[in-house]
Amino acid sequence: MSRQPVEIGKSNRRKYMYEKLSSRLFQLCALLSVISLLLIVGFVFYKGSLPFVADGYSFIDFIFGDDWVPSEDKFGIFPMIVASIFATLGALIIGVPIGLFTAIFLAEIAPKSIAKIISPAVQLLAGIPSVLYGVFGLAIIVPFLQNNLNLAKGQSLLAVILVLAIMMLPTIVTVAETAIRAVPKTYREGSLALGASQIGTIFKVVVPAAKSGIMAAIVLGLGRAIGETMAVILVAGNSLVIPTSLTDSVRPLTTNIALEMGYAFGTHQEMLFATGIVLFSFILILNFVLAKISAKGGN
Amino acid sequence: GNNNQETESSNNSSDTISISGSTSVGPLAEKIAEKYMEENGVKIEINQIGSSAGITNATSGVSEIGMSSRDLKEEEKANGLKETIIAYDGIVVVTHPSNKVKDLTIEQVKDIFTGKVTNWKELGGDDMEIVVVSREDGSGSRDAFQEIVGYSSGELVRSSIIASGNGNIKTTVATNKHAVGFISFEYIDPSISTVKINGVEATAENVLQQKYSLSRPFLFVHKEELLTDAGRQFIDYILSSEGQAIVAETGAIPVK
Amino acid sequence: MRKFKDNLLRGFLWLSAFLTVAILVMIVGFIFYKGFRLINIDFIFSDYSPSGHGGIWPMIVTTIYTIVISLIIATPIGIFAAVYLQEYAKQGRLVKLIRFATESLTGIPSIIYGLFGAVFFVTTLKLGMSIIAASLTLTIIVLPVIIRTTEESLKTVPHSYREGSLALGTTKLQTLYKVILPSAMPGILSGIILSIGRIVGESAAIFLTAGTVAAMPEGIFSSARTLTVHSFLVTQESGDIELAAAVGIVLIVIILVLNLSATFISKKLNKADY
Amino acid sequence: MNTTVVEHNKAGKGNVSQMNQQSEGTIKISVRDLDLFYGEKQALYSVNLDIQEKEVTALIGPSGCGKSTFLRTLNRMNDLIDNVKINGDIVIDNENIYQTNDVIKLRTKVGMVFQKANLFPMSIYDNVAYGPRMQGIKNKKELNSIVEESLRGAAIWDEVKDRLKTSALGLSGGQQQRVCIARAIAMKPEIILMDEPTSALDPISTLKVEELIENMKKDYTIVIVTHNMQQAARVSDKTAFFLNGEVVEYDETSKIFSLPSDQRTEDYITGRFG
Amino acid sequence: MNTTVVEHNKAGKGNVSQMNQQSEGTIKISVRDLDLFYGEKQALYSVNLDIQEKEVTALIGPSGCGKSTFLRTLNRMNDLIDNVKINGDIVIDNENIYQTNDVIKLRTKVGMVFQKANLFPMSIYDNVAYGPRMQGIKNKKELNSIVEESLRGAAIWDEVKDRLKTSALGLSGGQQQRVCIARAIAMKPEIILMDEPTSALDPISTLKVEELIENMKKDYTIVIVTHNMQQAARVSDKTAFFLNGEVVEYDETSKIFSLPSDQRTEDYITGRFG
Ligand SMILES: Nc1ncnc2c1ncn2[C@@H]1O[C@H](COP(=O)(O)OP(=O)(O)OP(=O)(O)O)[C@@H](O)[C@H]1O
Ligand SMILES: Nc1ncnc2c1ncn2[C@@H]1O[C@H](COP(=O)(O)OP(=O)(O)OP(=O)(O)O)[C@@H](O)[C@H]1O
Ligand SMILES: [Mg+2]
Ligand SMILES: [Mg+2]
Ligand SMILES: O=P([O-])([O-])[O-]
Repeated sequence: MSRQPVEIGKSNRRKYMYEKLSSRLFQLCALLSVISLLLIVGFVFYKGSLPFVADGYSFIDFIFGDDWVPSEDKFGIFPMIVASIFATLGALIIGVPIGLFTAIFLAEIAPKSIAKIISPAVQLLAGIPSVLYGVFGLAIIVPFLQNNLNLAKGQSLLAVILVLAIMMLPTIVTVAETAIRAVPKTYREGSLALGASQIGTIFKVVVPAAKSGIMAAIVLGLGRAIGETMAVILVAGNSLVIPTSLTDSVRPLTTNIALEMGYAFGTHQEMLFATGIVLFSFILILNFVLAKISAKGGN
Repeated sequence: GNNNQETESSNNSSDTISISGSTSVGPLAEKIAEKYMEENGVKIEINQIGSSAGITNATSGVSEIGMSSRDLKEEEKANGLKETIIAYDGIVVVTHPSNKVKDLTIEQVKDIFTGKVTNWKELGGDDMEIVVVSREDGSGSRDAFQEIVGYSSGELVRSSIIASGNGNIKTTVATNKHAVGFISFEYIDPSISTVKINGVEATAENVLQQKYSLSRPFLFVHKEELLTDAGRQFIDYILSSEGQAIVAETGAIPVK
Repeated sequence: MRKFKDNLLRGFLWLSAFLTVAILVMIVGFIFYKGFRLINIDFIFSDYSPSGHGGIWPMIVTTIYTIVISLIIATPIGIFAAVYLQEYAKQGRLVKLIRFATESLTGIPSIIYGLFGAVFFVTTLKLGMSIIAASLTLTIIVLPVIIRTTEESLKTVPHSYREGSLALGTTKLQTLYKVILPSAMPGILSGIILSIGRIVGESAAIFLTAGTVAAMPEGIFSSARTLTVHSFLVTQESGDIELAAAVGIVLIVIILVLNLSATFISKKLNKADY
Repeated sequence: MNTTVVEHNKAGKGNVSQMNQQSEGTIKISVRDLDLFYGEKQALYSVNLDIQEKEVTALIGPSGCGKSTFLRTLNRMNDLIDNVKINGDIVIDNENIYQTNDVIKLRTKVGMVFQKANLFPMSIYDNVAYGPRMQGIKNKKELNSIVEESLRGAAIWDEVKDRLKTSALGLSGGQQQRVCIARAIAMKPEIILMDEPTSALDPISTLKVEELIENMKKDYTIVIVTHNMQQAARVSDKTAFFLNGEVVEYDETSKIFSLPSDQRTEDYITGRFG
Repeated sequence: MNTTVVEHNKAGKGNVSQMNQQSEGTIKISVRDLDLFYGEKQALYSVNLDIQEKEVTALIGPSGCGKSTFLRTLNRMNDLIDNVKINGDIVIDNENIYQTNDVIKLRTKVGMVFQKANLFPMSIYDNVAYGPRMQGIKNKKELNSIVEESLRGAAIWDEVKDRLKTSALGLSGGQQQRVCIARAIAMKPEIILMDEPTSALDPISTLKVEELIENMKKDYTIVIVTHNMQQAARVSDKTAFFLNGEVVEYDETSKIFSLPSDQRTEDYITGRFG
């Protein structure tokens, strides 16, 4: 019996060519996105490291200094780091549960007719420019805090947390809802048939099964909130103090960049890029922690 | 054909003047340009992206003319930029309309912004905390304000609110009865109340008569080799009496 | 006790949904309340004028330009990249790393993307301040969103579909666009809708790359001002919240139309919507 | 051929002597005039059936005749489907299950094993402990013993005892099905519903499950849907033959397989070997 | 009991006369020394098997013995799984299928029906037309006739002819399985692999599929995995008994079921009725 290797059939040759081409194309796209993303990181890192590499500024002073007076060559971002940590954690603590619970509500509990109205409405919320969130914050939230907490100014860490939490809601709800809806029906049936309650089923089976998508929701929601600074500028107060209470006005790292970039020049501008590096590391750590938490939650 | 040509040439050709820079100068420049375009059929693109970005663009050639609301830094001048003062801008101290304090001395203003005075009652107002609102470091208004009032960025009271534009200061002050800040003349409206300095009202007239000291220049900057004839003609137009009349209309102060 | 816990959780679910809806209503209500007085045919369809309020038609056109161009570029690249990561690449360290990097980049403030775009697209690639430079910058901003949401929805497509198709002598590519992508459509769609939101909501990255020229753009190489940049500028510089809100109303309507058409198109693509 | 099988059955179980249905034992489930509609479409027509305690009742019939639908009415799993309308009564232990609000209690009492193994994406242990935990059992020792006992009961303990903490989805189809049974047993239900529990299994696993059913009969009332005539003949005491949503015949299994009184039953049973 | 079944088979098929395997007919598939590893774990051990053209070959054996794995090597579906390593040769029509790059041609020639019906979320028509379309057939008439012919071939035409354009997922399990077969036939393959194609079916559907297999034998070479001994006995000409990844015995079906030469085969077959 002859066992020769076989030529590819003529009619299929073109298919294999397409196959090869397309897989190259897909790879290229993945690379393209990675490259453009790396370019940005490279760009930020290059610009941001200049003051420390070329001009002899101390990185330690930069991180732990608490004076930020660019016109006097003082660049310390410690208060901003603290503010960023508090603001982000606060927003996560408020925004994630509300967002996830809303997603669960829409996917599992709400009558179809209601979900059909709310879901697109929430998606709509994702499209409102952050400036308007900021204006809303400034016109409604800030005076509300000011009057009800008896403060001299409502621009505060708390206002930032509220605005950020509101801004991450649409993304979290939309992505998480999609993920929860994708959980196979058999899981729900299996659980309910064991006499588990609807709520028990949701929290013990459905949500864990949608874990990966829920993580994506949190990461993307957080990204949206951190990435869009315009709203925060309006309600943070942007004071350069280390916050000791929720009512202190603060300047998170992102705001610092957006606030001063328009007028920054030379070292000042490079220091704003350096702020970007710190922010980037901060986000890396945060995502890493989130990934770890979710991995733990799975077991 | 015609349409295509225009599209291709929108960046650098002689019939479009591209200007970018300060968001404070921008509105004024836009208004003058609107009139100028009507009269001369030239196309002028104005981008309000901040003084530094404008200066950078003028240096790199992305724009023909840069707008700045602050003076050029030494390094920037070293790049061969030339500056033209096209107008002056008055700066006014503003408070919440309910605030009883309507007149301050320069000293008092300084005490407020450096945190020596922290309660309005020390200035003859109600017994309430003062909330200072300032612009961001690098802002032209802030540079000028600090220089004239006589304090440095390092002395600015730490807990002051930093707002990123005239509009933001105005909104912040208008919604907080504790607040005090400063804005350009052009943005004065009934939502806030203006404060006299040393008894002098903040008006263009008083600035011109040098009775009111809080003002700063608006600049156009360019590189000689990048400036087109059309660009030069536009600068000349602004400086002409016709152009300066528009400056006055907008609430800014004409260069004499 | 268990009943109590169940009821407590159920209460939270209702409460959260209620809060979300309340916030939604408050924000949209605020925008409409502040802005509706300025809305009229003239405001929407006439040219902008720096003296007096003028219309916002040029900004509407510019906004639509940026959305369309960014999506035309970002959607295929994002989906293909996700397809590569999920269907082609060996699931290993590298893929994990890429994924981690993509995620982390979602958190970079858009102003930094804007600066990057200003240096790279505007100056280095000599595109000038233009709609195309802004759209390319926006493309990079929304890529992670599209990649991640597409990946998640690819994960939920049953393995048996892939097997079933390949066993019929089809190529991976055929399987992909005939079976896998259509099944993944809901997730991809929500990614696109979120991207529209991000594009529309963006201001910092756009004004550094497209500029703020308030005239009707002649083409994609023109410098121009989007609606959001407009509302940003009026908020920041003149503090005219009514105008900013009026622009917001127009934006909300545009987004509504876009979201609905995205849903419609995806249903069409998905021919039979089973 | 037909006769051969029944002969075997008779010999194996010797329950030919039970001649009259409903004449002895306690009635555990009583179904009266049950109609079920999916939207407009009627799937069950006036079903009447009394199911004896601690017996095995088999439901047979061609595909789409309503066996699964009927089975799911017994623990109200049909509640999960939109637009299902039910008329008639189902009484379990003197309680009309469609007049109670406590579906949870009902489902705790009436366990179910699905046709396709549907283990959760958790460890084997967690799968089996799921139900008891939901009942509020937290004690480690107690859980351990429930899990072991249930897995033993489902004749799968030896195969999995060393990998209790690994994912249940890594098991073979047959193993998964038995873990599903263990999961149901762990609830200590009184009634167990099984929807074609062995259709995915090899003969050895099938045999094990059948032995299991035989053993469980001592403690549980079992209702089983099967396509396998021999299986019905081997394991069940009573058999109901469904056709187009109606119960055509319901009687002692031995009777159904030897002397069906309805021509359609006979056609169906002999059709198997046509 | 055992004998009874084989008697039936003998009577039904009358192929007792074929005594020597490989002595007549053409060999369609020739498997030599096939080892297969999932990562470290070996799943097939030196499998040797010659499969005759236009015959039905049944693969039987306990769960996890490697039947599916073996079946999937014949159309290289194992390529989809990471870390699979294969040694040995499989020659189909004188072509070594592991030395060709043209998997598409191979899979077009070797159709497959899976254990779980895996129809795509499209209409019935689109499911069946899927393969031909992917082969480039666009002509409406041609497609229509292929679809009708295939559905008729799979004995499902009458049941679905009025709802060809509705979702295939709305069909009952048995109907879905037959549409899967139709989908495979539509490709006009030469060999059809079936992995427990009737395990989810009721007797009538099973019977229909078995009749189908009987008919298809005229045109196709069929390899079928089944857990159902009777089915193997009824439909196949040759039977291979797998155990722990090895072929323990391979012979005429009649021989395997009446006079297995290996003790383990006998144990397995009789174990069914233990
Ligand atoms: N969710 C549903 N919506 C509408 N019709 C349904 C639904 N579920 C089942 N049906 C229909 O109800 C009838 C009975 O279905 P059921 O699943 O009870 O059949 P079955 O006897 O279990 O069949 P099989 O042996 O194939 O599992 C069928 O005609 C089926 O198409
Ligand atoms: N993807 C895989 N990775 C690792 N091991 C696998 C994989 N698929 C199958 N196996 C193992 O290979 C062996 C053979 O599996 P296979 O699916 O071929 O069995 P089978 O005879 O078809 O069983 P069944 O009758 O239960 O379908 C089993 O031990 C199984 O656990
Ligand atoms: Mg069923
Ligand atoms: Mg198998
Ligand atoms: O925005 P300014 O630079 O004019 O303060």
